[in-house]
Amino acid sequence: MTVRVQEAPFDLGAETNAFATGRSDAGAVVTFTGIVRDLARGDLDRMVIEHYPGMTERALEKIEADARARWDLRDCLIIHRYGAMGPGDMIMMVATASPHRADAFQAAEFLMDYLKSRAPFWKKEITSDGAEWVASKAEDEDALGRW
Amino acid sequence: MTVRVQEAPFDLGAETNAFATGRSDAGAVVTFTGIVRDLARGDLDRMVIEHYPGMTERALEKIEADARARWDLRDCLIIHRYGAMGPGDMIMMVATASPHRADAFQAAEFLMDYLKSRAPFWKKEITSDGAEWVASKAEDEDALGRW
Amino acid sequence: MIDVLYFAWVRERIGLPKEQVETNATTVGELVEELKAREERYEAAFADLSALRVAVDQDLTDFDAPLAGVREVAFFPPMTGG
Amino acid sequence: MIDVLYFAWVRERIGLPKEQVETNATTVGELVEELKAREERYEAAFADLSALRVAVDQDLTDFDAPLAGVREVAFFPPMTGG
Repeated sequence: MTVRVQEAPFDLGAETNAFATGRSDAGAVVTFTGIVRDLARGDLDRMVIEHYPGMTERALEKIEADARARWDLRDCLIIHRYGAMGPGDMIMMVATASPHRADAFQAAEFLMDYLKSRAPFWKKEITSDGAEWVASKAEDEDALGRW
Repeated sequence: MTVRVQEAPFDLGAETNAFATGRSDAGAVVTFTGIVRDLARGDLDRMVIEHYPGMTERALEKIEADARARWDLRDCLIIHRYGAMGPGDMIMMVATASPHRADAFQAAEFLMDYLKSRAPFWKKEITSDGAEWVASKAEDEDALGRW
Repeated sequence: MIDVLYFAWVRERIGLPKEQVETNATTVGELVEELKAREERYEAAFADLSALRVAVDQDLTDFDAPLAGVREVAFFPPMTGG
Repeated sequence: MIDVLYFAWVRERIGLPKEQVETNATTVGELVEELKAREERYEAAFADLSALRVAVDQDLTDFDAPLAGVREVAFFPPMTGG
């Protein structure tokens, strides 16, 4: 059960292998990875993520504890970066391990839904035209309704 | 869009990195990995997976094409092993990449549900007591009903 | 001549993975009846068709499927991959 | 004395990330009214409370939350992580 908030890049493959290797207590491992997308018009220079040190870790740990209370999880990992990133860079990942594939999938979706709307991160997109804070989506808030 | 059926182990981390790296066309990558679980009584010696060469690739390619028709996927990967494996070994993985996280999650679950019940693989568990073919679960067949 | 394939416990019960069968059966169900009439081990393997699945030319189908023009029929238990 | 923190465009609009505020406000809402009365930039940042979120001692809450015993209040737009 690990939560990491960091400026440095992480190695998705190494993290996934470390999480899943030799895990004979849990037949199902699910990962989600968020990647900086280029904008539709193709001119994203970089993305900057701001966060609220202290509250971020606290919020992620609460979300992770909620997921563990709801599903049969043998392990859980959340990594989220802050600072400047370019298109194609990995922003964050979650991983879940469970004896049941439905639990591993649902817990990973739950982690993502709550992380999106309840963990204090804010994205700013910087293009040649200037900088703009990304607006939250009603669908992200709505996604919480299903849990 | 890749389907691989192989006896050799695969490197989950390397496959995941190769799939996700630099993917600025799709902000969401989901992976599922199936791992050989030890039995409740802890005496699994090895698992042997039999398959139907020819039909296996055909079935997986159809499942993958169905997923691509239903969701906005930028890429899709299925790797499934056959032959002998021990507890903790990785059996298979799927990966999906989409601009939308809900699509990436749903497509990965769809691939798994269909792979479980429609791709010609059969598992045999070998313990000190002998060998037994794993019985299919009604819940796996039922899982198809939601799609 | 049709190639008939067996997998998993069906293969073990019948004792071979594949054989060529000369048949006049027009459906998979008729082919099963012919095989059952051959020997005890076929009778045992095909005793409960609800526990079996069938593929014709590598596509899943059911026991009503016609055999005209078919090259390959496979019998096996429900799949357990993933 | 309460530490008041601002993030994202709230921070940019007010022009600082953090300040200490001497206040007699008993709720977050009253604190917001005090801040708005100070200067135009606060008025601008807090113009539409439905576009803002608030955390008290690092837990998300709402504008009715009491301030008794509170050390830290943070204002920010809806989160956009992930």
